[in-house]
Amino acid sequence: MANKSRLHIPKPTARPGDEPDFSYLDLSPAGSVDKPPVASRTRDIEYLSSGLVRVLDEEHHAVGPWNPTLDPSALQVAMRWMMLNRVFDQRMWQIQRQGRISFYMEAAGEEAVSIAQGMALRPGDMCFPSYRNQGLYMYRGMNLVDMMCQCLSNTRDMCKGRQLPIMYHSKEGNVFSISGNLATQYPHAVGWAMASAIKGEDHIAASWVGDGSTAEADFHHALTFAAVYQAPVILNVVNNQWAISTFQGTAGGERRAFAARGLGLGIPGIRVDGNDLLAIYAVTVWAADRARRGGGPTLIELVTYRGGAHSTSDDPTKYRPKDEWAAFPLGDPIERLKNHLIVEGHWSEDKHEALNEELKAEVMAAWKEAQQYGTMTEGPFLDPSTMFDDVYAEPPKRLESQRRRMLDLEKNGGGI
Amino acid sequence: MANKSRLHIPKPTARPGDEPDFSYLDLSPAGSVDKPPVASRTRDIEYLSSGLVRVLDEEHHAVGPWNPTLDPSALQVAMRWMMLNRVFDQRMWQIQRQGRISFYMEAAGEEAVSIAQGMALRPGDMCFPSYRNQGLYMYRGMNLVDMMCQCLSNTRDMCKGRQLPIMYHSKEGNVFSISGNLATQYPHAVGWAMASAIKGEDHIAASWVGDGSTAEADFHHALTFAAVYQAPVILNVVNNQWAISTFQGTAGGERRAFAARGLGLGIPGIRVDGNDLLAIYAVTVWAADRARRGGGPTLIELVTYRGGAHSTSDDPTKYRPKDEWAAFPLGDPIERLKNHLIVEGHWSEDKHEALNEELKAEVMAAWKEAQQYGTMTEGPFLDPSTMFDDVYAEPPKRLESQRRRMLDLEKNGGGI
Amino acid sequence: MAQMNMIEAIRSAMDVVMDKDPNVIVLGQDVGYFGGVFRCTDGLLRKYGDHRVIDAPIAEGGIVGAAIGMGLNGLRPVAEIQFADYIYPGFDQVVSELARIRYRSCGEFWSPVTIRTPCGGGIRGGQTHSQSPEAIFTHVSGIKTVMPSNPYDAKGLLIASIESDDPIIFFEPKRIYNGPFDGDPEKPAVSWASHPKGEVPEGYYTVPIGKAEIVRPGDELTIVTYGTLVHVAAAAAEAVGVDAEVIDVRSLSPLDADTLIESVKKTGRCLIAHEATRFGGYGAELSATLQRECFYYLEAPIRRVGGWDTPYPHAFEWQYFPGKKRLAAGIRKVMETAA
Amino acid sequence: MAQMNMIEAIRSAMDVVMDKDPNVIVLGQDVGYFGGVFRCTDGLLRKYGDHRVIDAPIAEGGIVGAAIGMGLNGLRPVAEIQFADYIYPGFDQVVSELARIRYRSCGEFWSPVTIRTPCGGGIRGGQTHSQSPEAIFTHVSGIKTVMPSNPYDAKGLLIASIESDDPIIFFEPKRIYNGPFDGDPEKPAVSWASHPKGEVPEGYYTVPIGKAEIVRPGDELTIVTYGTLVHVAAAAAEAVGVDAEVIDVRSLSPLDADTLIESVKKTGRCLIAHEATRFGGYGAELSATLQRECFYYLEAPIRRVGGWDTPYPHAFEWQYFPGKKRLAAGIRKVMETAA
Ligand SMILES: Cc1ncc(C[n+]2csc(CCOP(=O)(O)OP(=O)(O)O)c2C)c(N)n1
Ligand SMILES: Cc1ncc(C[n+]2csc(CCOP(=O)(O)OP(=O)(O)O)c2C)c(N)n1
Ligand SMILES: [Mg+2]
Ligand SMILES: [Mg+2]
Repeated sequence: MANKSRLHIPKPTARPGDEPDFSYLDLSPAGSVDKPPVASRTRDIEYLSSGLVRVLDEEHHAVGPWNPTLDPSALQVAMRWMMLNRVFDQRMWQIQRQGRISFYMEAAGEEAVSIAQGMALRPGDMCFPSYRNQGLYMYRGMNLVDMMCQCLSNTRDMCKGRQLPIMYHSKEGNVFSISGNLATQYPHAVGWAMASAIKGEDHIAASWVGDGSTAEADFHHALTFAAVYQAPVILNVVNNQWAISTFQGTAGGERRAFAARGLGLGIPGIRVDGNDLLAIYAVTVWAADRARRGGGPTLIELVTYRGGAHSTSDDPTKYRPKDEWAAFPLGDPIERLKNHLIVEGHWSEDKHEALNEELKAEVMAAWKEAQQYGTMTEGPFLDPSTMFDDVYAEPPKRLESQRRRMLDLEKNGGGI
Repeated sequence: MANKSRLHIPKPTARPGDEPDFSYLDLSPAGSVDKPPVASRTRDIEYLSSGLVRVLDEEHHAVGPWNPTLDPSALQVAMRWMMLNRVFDQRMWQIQRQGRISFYMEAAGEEAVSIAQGMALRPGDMCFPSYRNQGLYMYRGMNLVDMMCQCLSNTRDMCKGRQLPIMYHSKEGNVFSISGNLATQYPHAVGWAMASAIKGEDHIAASWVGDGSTAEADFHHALTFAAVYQAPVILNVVNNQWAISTFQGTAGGERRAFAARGLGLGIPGIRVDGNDLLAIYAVTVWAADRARRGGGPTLIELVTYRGGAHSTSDDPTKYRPKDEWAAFPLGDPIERLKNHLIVEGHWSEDKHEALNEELKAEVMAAWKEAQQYGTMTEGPFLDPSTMFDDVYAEPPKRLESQRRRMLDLEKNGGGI
Repeated sequence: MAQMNMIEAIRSAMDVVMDKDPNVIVLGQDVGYFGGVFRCTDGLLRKYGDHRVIDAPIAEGGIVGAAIGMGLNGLRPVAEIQFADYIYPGFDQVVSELARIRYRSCGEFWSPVTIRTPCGGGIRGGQTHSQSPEAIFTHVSGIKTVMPSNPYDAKGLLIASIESDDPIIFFEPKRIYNGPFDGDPEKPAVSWASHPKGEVPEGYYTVPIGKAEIVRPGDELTIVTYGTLVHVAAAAAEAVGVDAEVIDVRSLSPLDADTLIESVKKTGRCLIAHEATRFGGYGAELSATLQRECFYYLEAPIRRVGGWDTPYPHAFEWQYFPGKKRLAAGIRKVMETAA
Repeated sequence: MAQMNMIEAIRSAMDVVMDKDPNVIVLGQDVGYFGGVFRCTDGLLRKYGDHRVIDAPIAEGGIVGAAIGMGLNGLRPVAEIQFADYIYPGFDQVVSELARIRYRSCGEFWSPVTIRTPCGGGIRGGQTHSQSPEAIFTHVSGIKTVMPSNPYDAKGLLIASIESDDPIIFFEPKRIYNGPFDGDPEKPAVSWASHPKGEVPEGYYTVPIGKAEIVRPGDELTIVTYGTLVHVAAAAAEAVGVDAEVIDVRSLSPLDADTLIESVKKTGRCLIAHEATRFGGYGAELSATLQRECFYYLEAPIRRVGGWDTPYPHAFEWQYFPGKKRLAAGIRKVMETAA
């Protein structure tokens, strides 16, 4: 402790030019964190918020009490989804770079979050994702062509050109619509879960925010309401170490893990290896089970790394070492599951490579198809006057007259 | 744990007609909580957030490591301030009931908070109080006549008739202006403290909110910023068990003490007997010392009871047992200090009674004087056109013309 | 028919819809056991239970956010914000979410939340218990804004609001909860019993959103107003002795421009009055629309009377409040001007 | 004199004031090491250190709240809100605190915070990176609202804002950060180098708050506008071939009504244009004021052109944006009408 009051300015361990340094991360070996009964009291399971639940060990074996012992076939399916997520992102990123869509955000390095949690939830459960959960939409049935059409704002765009690329929504898949404003979905999830309990249904809700977004008011609102009403909800913090240019310490992560944020309200927290699909699956099943049995909310912190840029508008080489991802001690979720399946004898490098090519082809085929519904430069084009739809269920008259004026103006330059 | 998800509705242990029941309160005996060095790491002093720091024991002796061993004379002075706070409130309450001021809020049962913390802070430290901290204004030099004139909105009103009664401010005393919007002062305190550190000064800031107000966004903003920048600030939660008609459980206090709210951010929390002036003084000095030495923020929960109605607009018999205060296990702060001084031989019932009468007279005299500056019904009256002052440092022209129109209208009913 | 004040009418609206539709739930600060600081939800908890009448933490953003989530899951939440001045902490959820979910999801997701909140001054509430922030909400596409001026409309509009699939901010002018108010605080309080709109059916009915009402027909001047000032305007017109047509806008957005335009075309003169701060207030929108549509009919400039462009001061609320005197002066100004 | 774009001019303003006054500090998301997502604070951290250029957590309410506290302790904070669309989570601190502290404490306490925030569309940002919420702030007594339309004004007004003891919301129309824009997205981008207002002194100067500027004198019609639309309006007038007087309001509150009134009295016709949603927009205030003051001079109704009353759609921003074509149509309408 210094001898006078001072302003502490959180600083990441490495900036461009520095050696990556993840020594600040508390890691526990795979299998070392106990798995308590779902019915445990919060105060008895505080250790879950400071340890790190991991299943895959250094030798790629699945070990310890949290091992969900999933079928190899289920893991192969999971593998496929994670790879698809990555291949899709890579393709879309290129497409943005070619100027064919206006914007994109990738989930590189975080694919296990969406896929493992998608697997652990039931179809009737409702998801309130962040913009980096595209894997959830995929896993819950949205097809690639639809996703691409959204990014293209074309005639098949589910958002009718209204939203930025990646801001999907899926009523059918029970995945909510993405907002531009960070963390606003968090209290929605809690309210949805409260309604589920009010109606006596056993569906639960889940939501995701990034480490940076935990500073927003809605994070607090959601935790408070979840704790007060013991809402059946899973609140996930995807700690990928970075917001845009600021690291997780700027969001208050320097002294205590994000998993501990709900403890003061009596919400149990679990810190999990966010690149270990098995561990994520296991803790999510645990939390879902707890919620469904009336045990209330759980906060899960998924420790991972944002492998790519924040978005296509960002250049991370300006603020972090180029090779930081490679040095991240929890590795890459796809590599880790691949190695596990290989050591267990259920996968091979060849199969992996073949699957990768197959997925690339699938994505390319989807892209071909998607473009038939229109691109930014070539038709068919959406009717711009659809922009006046859905502002209201029962629109005011002035919107109709504005629509007419717009059409008029498009046609002959008259009227205002 | 139930077998299906369900909505939990927090319920107070007693409603009107029920026996008061404070069994939910975790109490530790006086002297039983260790006092750690100020330089301790947050993780080593988590116990402070669940225990209850108390100095005055059942026999009215001051015991244990937190005993600040204050001079009897200092305690007599403290006694006087607490009693003055109470006598003042009682008088003003009556005055409101007589319709001579529009509104009032009393601090009955919570006087130790303002007085003990006022004593523990230095004059250069800045206070951001809630509306129940009138004792702070008193202790920091505001005179009774000024306070009464504020409540009267008369010609000597520091607020020039703009603010509800009790919404004081004191630049000279370093006590900020009261806002109607709950908890907004919390981030101000943090920003003020950050500025102090930026300027290299060793003044600290302190702020107060109620248990109910912890649910507001600004509570979270303040904690986050305080933790991130290690601002030299003391954040106090006055847990007087009730918001308006909802009890502290509706704010999330059922499972864990409010003192624990900052632990997830690495902010140490201390839970203290809010009716024990010695204990409050001691923990505040500890936290102030820590802040001044660069140790950053501390969250203090003061466990007390709102002895009176929420405000003169409220009728607590509608929602809680009439005799709940009498059953509150931590008693009355004035009684407790009185008994302590008596057993230590520094006070007597007679002296107490005499002081009480003296204070009543002082308050009555102040009231007489205050009325000379005007009442709601009798002049002198403030010039209403002052309402156009201080909206801006450099007001837009339209305000001047509105002022003229208003005066014109008052005079001869012309112009708009 | 029953006699109701505005509080009773509002309570009755919630009661009627809750009885009819089990998905309607109420949440807010002190709305449950206590029945609301203005008693608008009194008795509802006992009748409908604590899963449908929910005491909320003091977090307006959380209340709106959770209500949105409930609405997404099939409920029809009625959220109370204790004072309109306290809606600001929930502003982001209102503007960025409640108003926008239907649009951004092309109608796949929407949440039919009604936010009830008491507004306006005249109860010595000082600057944070007196505001009328309606203008801020009328500018936001995707939400509707309603403000009744009497018990009959309050009940009918509230039922319509709760049943509407659009999100609605329902402002309740608290000065007239207990009786109409002509702007003179010195006069003894009047109850709704003597007012025709204090007659309120016990059962179900609606007043359509988007319809203004001519509360006093007249030929010489149109006064466009809403909330408490409807009563003040009528009294001021009476006092000045002008044959004014007083229109209660009721639904600020959507606005029933036709009714207003027709009247102004007829009278050729228009005064707009509201309690909110004038600069950038809702009256500006009314004025802009009416001057454009009625330009060739206007015999004098449209004028606005509003609260001064200052916060609402506690001790000087009657100097701040645009009362009878100020409205009368406004009327005279609009009438005096030669065409 | 130097050539600067608006980003450089804004950065230069902060640099100049920070150099002059050690109490000026900058805080916001990504403003420090990174230099801001629009690069407006680039280099300031290196020059002034991490106690004066502070990367903040992602909590707009916290940023405004902490800035207020700093201001109360003698600093002069310049807070950046990354997009104007994200100011809503901090709305309560702006309206209930920043705007009101001086008033409620009768001048004993005040906090001279300047909030800088990029607004407006035209960069394919979709509905939450394109909003122009200025009207909401102009209605709030106690704060001032400024929006420059070029580098010279941006620097001079920002310095004046930071030095002002009043709290100011400083909107930066991001579409013209890099160059003026006449409303035609098909045309190649133009840089500020070719524009007279791209000439910006390196050192200290101010442009006074509360003064509009006639950017193009004319006799037939007054176009009142601000921000990006200043350039669009000038181009539209050119295209239509009308001798329009284009006025850049610059300071929305306080409003320099005199300059506007004088012009409208002279031309007898007025078009108001802004990018924000029209209903309840700031244009309504302009229209209401101008019709009242210029009633007897007006030869045609005042018209407003604005964004449609919908959210700002990503793919149709050029249909949403009130571009040259829409302004031209507006001009024609105002001109056509017989007096
Ligand atoms: C209310 C609000 N403030 C600021 C932003 C701008 N913004 C978009 S993403 C982002 C960083 C978020 O970081 P994090 O929560 O860690 O999520 P990640 O991108 O790492 O997944 C910021 C500041 C925003 N979208 N909304
Ligand atoms: C933003 C806001 N929401 C609601 C209110 C209305 N209100 C005033 S005091 C109060 C209860 C506060 O309870 P608590 O924080 O426990 O403080 P206490 O009165 O017990 O000291 C409420 C709901 C308010 N003033 N501001
Ligand atoms: Mg992140
Ligand atoms: Mg309380």
